[in-house]
Amino acid sequence: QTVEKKDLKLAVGGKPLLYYLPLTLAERLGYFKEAGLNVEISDFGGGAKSLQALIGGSADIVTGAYDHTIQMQAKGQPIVAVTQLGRYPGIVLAAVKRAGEIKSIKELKGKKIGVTAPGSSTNFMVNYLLAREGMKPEDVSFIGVGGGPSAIAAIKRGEIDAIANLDPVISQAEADGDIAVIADTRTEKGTLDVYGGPYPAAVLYATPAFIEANPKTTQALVDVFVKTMLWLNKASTEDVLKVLPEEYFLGNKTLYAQAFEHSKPTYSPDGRFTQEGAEAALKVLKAFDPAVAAASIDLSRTYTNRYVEDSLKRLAK
Amino acid sequence: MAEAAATAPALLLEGVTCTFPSPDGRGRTYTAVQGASFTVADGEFVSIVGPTGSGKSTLLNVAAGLLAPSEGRALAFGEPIGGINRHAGYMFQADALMPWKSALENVAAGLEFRGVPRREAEERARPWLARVGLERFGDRYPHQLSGGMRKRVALAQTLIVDPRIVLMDEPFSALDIQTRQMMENELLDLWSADRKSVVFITHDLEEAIAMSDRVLVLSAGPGARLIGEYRIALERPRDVAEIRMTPHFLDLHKEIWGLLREEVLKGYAQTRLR
Amino acid sequence: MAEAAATAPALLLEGVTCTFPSPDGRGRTYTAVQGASFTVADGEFVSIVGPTGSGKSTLLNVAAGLLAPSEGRALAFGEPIGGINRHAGYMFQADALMPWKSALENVAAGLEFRGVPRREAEERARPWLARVGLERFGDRYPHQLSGGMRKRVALAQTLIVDPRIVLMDEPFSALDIQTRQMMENELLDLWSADRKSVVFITHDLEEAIAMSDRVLVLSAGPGARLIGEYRIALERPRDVAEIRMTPHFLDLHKEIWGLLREEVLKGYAQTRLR
Amino acid sequence: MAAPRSKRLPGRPVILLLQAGVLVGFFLLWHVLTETRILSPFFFGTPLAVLERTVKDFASGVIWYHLGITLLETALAFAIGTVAGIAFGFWFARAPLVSVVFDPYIKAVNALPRVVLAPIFALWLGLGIWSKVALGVTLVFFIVFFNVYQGVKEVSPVVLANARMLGAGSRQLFRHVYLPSALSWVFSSLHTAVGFAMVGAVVGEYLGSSAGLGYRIHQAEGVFDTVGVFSGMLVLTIFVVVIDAVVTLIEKRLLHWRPQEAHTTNAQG
Amino acid sequence: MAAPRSKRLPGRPVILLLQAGVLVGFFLLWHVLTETRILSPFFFGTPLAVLERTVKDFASGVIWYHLGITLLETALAFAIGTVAGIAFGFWFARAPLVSVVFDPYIKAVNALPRVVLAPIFALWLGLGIWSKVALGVTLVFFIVFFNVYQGVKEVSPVVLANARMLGAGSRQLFRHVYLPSALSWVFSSLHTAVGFAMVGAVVGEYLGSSAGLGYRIHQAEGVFDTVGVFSGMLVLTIFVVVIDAVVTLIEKRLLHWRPQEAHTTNAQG
Ligand SMILES: Nc1ncnc2c1ncn2[C@@H]1O[C@H](COP(=O)(O)OP(=O)(O)OP(=O)(O)O)[C@@H](O)[C@H]1O
Ligand SMILES: Nc1ncnc2c1ncn2[C@@H]1O[C@H](COP(=O)(O)OP(=O)(O)OP(=O)(O)O)[C@@H](O)[C@H]1O
Ligand SMILES: [Mg+2]
Ligand SMILES: [Mg+2]
Repeated sequence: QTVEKKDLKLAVGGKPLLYYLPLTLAERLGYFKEAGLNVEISDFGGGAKSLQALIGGSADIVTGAYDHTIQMQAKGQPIVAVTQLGRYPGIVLAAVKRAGEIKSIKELKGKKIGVTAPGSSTNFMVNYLLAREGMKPEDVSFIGVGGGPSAIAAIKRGEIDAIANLDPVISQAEADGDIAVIADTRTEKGTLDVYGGPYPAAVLYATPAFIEANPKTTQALVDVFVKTMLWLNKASTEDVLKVLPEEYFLGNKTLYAQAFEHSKPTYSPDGRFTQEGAEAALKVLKAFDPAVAAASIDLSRTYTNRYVEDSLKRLAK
Repeated sequence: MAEAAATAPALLLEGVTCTFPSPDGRGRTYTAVQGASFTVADGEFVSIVGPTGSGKSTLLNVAAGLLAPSEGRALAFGEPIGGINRHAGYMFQADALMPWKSALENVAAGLEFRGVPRREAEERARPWLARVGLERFGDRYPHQLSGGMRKRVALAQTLIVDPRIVLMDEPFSALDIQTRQMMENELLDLWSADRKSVVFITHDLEEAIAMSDRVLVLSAGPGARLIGEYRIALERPRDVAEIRMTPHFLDLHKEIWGLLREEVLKGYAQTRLR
Repeated sequence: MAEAAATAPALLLEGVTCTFPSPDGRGRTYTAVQGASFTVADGEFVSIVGPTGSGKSTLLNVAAGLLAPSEGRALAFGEPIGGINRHAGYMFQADALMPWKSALENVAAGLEFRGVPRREAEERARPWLARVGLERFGDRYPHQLSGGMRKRVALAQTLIVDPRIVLMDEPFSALDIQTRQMMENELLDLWSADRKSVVFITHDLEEAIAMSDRVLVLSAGPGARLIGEYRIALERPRDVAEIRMTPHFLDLHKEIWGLLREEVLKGYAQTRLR
Repeated sequence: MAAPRSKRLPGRPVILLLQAGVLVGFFLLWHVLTETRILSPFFFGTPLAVLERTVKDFASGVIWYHLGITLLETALAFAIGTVAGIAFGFWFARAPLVSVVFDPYIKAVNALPRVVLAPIFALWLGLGIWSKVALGVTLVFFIVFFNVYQGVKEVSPVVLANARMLGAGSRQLFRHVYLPSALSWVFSSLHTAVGFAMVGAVVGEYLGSSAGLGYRIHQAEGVFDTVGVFSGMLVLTIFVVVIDAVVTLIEKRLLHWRPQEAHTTNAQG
Repeated sequence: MAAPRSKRLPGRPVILLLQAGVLVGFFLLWHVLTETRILSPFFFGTPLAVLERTVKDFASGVIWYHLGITLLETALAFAIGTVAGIAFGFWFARAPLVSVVFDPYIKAVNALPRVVLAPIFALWLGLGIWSKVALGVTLVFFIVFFNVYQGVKEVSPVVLANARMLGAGSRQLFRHVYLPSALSWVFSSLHTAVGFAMVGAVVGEYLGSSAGLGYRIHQAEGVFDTVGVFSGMLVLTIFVVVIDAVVTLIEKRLLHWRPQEAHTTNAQG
């Protein structure tokens, strides 16, 4: 099988994040090479920047949040998700212990909540939870704390009363005993509790133009990721740690293992999208992104299961 | 045009008035020179004497094209001086050597600016340095030279490019008398060889008389005017040391001195408190 | 200590040799002054004459404590000069006014540095400006003054702080003769009033003789030495203009002149090509 | 001693007109390029939308709070960085041993990427304005420092020696010689530093904060609101130009002694 | 005309010793503070671990590739920014109308937060080294530009007039007067600019790249590998010091004419 385009530029916003673990696994397992692809992975400071690289044409494909596909359709810049890497967002809302006891969403009123960045999915998640309790985003104040050591610093200084963040920040803070979880979308139950359905997280997306022009390449890429998802589904923690580059747990290996175990359920078992997941995402975005609210979104153009199904047919033998 | 230039004087200043804005940029202005008119014929050696601060350097700046007069006009060889006076070489009163060039490079600069290759320019600069008695100091930077040495470098720097008009602002005041006389003779030699026009500012009246065809006397400022003009009818070639003893010289000296002395005292009385 | 200071000379230079590193930092060095020794008694007025570039300014820098000699020692009132010579005021050969201060502020600076409040310092500076004939130019910045005016500001600046030793490097060379004589007389008045020690560099031998108690003659460089010392036994107070006509003056002038002339020619021959 | 400007500058109104012309030209170019899709509006917004948004933000007043915070941070970063830069610059220039020994370290610290330091600042100084100020200070300080250091070294040796002979102690040398002499260096660095102070503040906000223009820009970027991003930058630049005008005003006042090309009044030349 | 240094500097070995002392002291302090948990090792790493990691990275050779890329970007940003800064600085200083009209815009552009511009650079220049170079250039350019602009204006009017009277055309004025006179300004700005060139490169990598030290630092930060972050910064600073030493060397050569405090040989004073 020959692909149209061998040399590909893939953009990602924070490669070492557990959110994008399948990408690193695919790379380390050598699946790209096996498929005859030469993928250069560029790592960006955030999901928004990797998306911009795609729109600007400097990247061919992106592993990023599914939300982007809806947001971009609203902006008239269609992009299509071709396979899913994560089925639960993995966002955790937790109370910072130093700042006092917070058990329910209602108690957040008037508090300072740390999110990775204003306008990010962590921000939307909190917004959504607030809305369910009949509160408005203005009832709390959001502080962007980033997704790295600066988030830990904010927790340690007690500058925020609650935090909505991802792993490994959450696992680190949990391990230090600094936070108490309020809502956890790393599990099916937590995700259903929050969103009322599965919520697609990390996906592989590209522009329709790219997919149209390079169907074989797209298929090959999807093959790689589906194969990775299947591998991950069966792998043990040790298997995964063995594959990953050493740098990833130079900070603290046990922490990394812990964080991985927490996150394991979030990975999609097979790469398939579901319509309810897409609808959940749209519902959330409509509530808080004015551009999305104003647009009429055709969800069927935001994702396609075509390539996944094809892959599964061949791979799940 | 060429004819006009041939008959036109090398320098012609007519009714030149120079008014400076006041130090703080507004308020009172200061008129240094008022209605000065004089000509310098082609090949003539003219000295300007006058009390300190009267406006001699200001006049030279006008002649060099570095300063546009508030009123009046300045012509070089019949053409109005707009911007730099391309016919003139100017030896400044203040230190004006390029501090980043050695003495030799400073002397060679004018040639280099005229497109002479660096090597050749420096070769041609060497005899000039020797002429001003500094051949062993070619590699010194200006700050490594004594005050008098810097002046001599500036002299060579100005003369090497062979300007048709030479403007000199107190060129020899930092030199001892002997060196000074040598330089004076050197200058006269050069001048008589190809009859440049020279405007020469000095505080040494004897020097002015000994060197010049004509001596102009500037009154004390503010509003300095030209108040005297003396034709020096001493025969040439002259030796500046010997000529000082001739009776004609002494007469002239006495006459100009009297005028000058009065001027200075007047100017001094104007500015002095007690 | 106080006794020692009372009997010790104001300045004592002993075997002072000044060798400068070569321009490029390595290679040949240049010895400007070689083994110069002289004293200046308390209250004495000493002039130094010598060919240009011989090392007069260098000696003054040593006396001011601005330059440490390569060999020999320098004492002021019996104490070795380490760092700045606190007893001395120094009028530099080059322009040394602070360009960001007006003439008045420049004159007042020394007082301000000594802790006099700004207002008072300027009040006290005003008569000094008048003394040098610049009372109407107090608000000018140095670049707005003529060369001679800047020199006069520097003179007032140096003298206002009333130093016990006054070092002057060609203070009057940029002035016309009349202004110059006034300044000379002014300086002599001041000097005779409280008998400072003065070291005075000039190229004008007449000036040197007219002003001084003693004239030192420096030989031509490199390795300039003190080759002559003349006591000027003219009565005081003197008027610099009148004294030039006395026979004793003329004798002295002739004598020193002869020595100097020879020196200059020698030095010139050393450095000159043709 | 005197060099007339080859051409006299036109009057103030003409200059303002030309400046406005440049601005209008720029917006026009932007408009045409985005209208014709040569530049994608997704990345560059459109000038009309940006202007409209900016006006709306000011009219509705929401921007003032954020602007106030950013300006406060900028001012603090600028002030602290400048004072520290001047103080250290002078100290280093006057203490050769200190300067020689610390020289490589100063340069090394200058090369640290500030973005990476943000978590440490956040840890030490919290998420409030001070961590942003710190970021700005680390940018401003070095620019000012190096220029002051050089400026002090460029002091004319003769003028310096003269002041010393006049009895100036090291304090007075500082006030009467080093400082005025180095002032043009200081101001040159301040013109760069103003911009960098603002950059520091905004980047700090961008990396983590709850208010300020950087926060707003980041927020707009998060929802791919290019118009919001550019509107934020527009507001930024307007205010930096204002601050810089103040610096220039002070500069003109303090450096009025500067020898300029001499000129006479009413010269026709 | 001559001011001896109040104290002579000690010899080169002593200075190197002192510098090493400062370094050791710094590491010791760091060690003690992290050992005693006054500074949390989570945020500050420990010096031993950082040194060990750095040595290991060099020994295993993985760092060379990334270092090479970063150095290339730095060098390019430095070179382009410097040349452009000098060229524009001179042009603006010599064309007063241009400078007066564009002045506010230059200052405005200087205040744009580069972090926000990163996507636009990526859009125009791709994800390779050039978008990082562009980021560095926007930092370096302004620093050099403002200093050159000021430096040209500081040229002594007398020296300038002299050169013009000697017949220097505008090209020669540039080469023989403006350039040498402004050189100390240029070098002062270069010392700052070297650091900022590296900052630009690293921040560019940090914001989006597939290689380079900034990339490595970003990766390390993402997995809370503080030691890796600091090791990256250590490597950075070492190399910036090396580059700066080269600049200093060139500076010494080009500015050897500079009037220094006069001194005699073998002076005991
Ligand atoms: N740029 C300027 N701004 C204001 N005033 C000036 C400027 N240049 C010169 N002047 C004033 O003009 C007058 C004449 O100055 P000029 O330098 O021509 O004198 P001068 O005759 O050369 O004196 P000197 O013999 O002392 O050199 C002085 O009073 C001076 O203060
Ligand atoms: N910093 C320096 N480096 C090297 N050589 C120097 C330095 N300063 C002075 N010289 C040299 O020392 C010699 C004496 O200089 P000095 O300035 O003392 O002469 P001077 O007697 O004052 O001459 P003038 O009458 O011309 O002022 C000169 O040859 C000069 O080149
Ligand atoms: Mg003059
Ligand atoms: Mg001298």
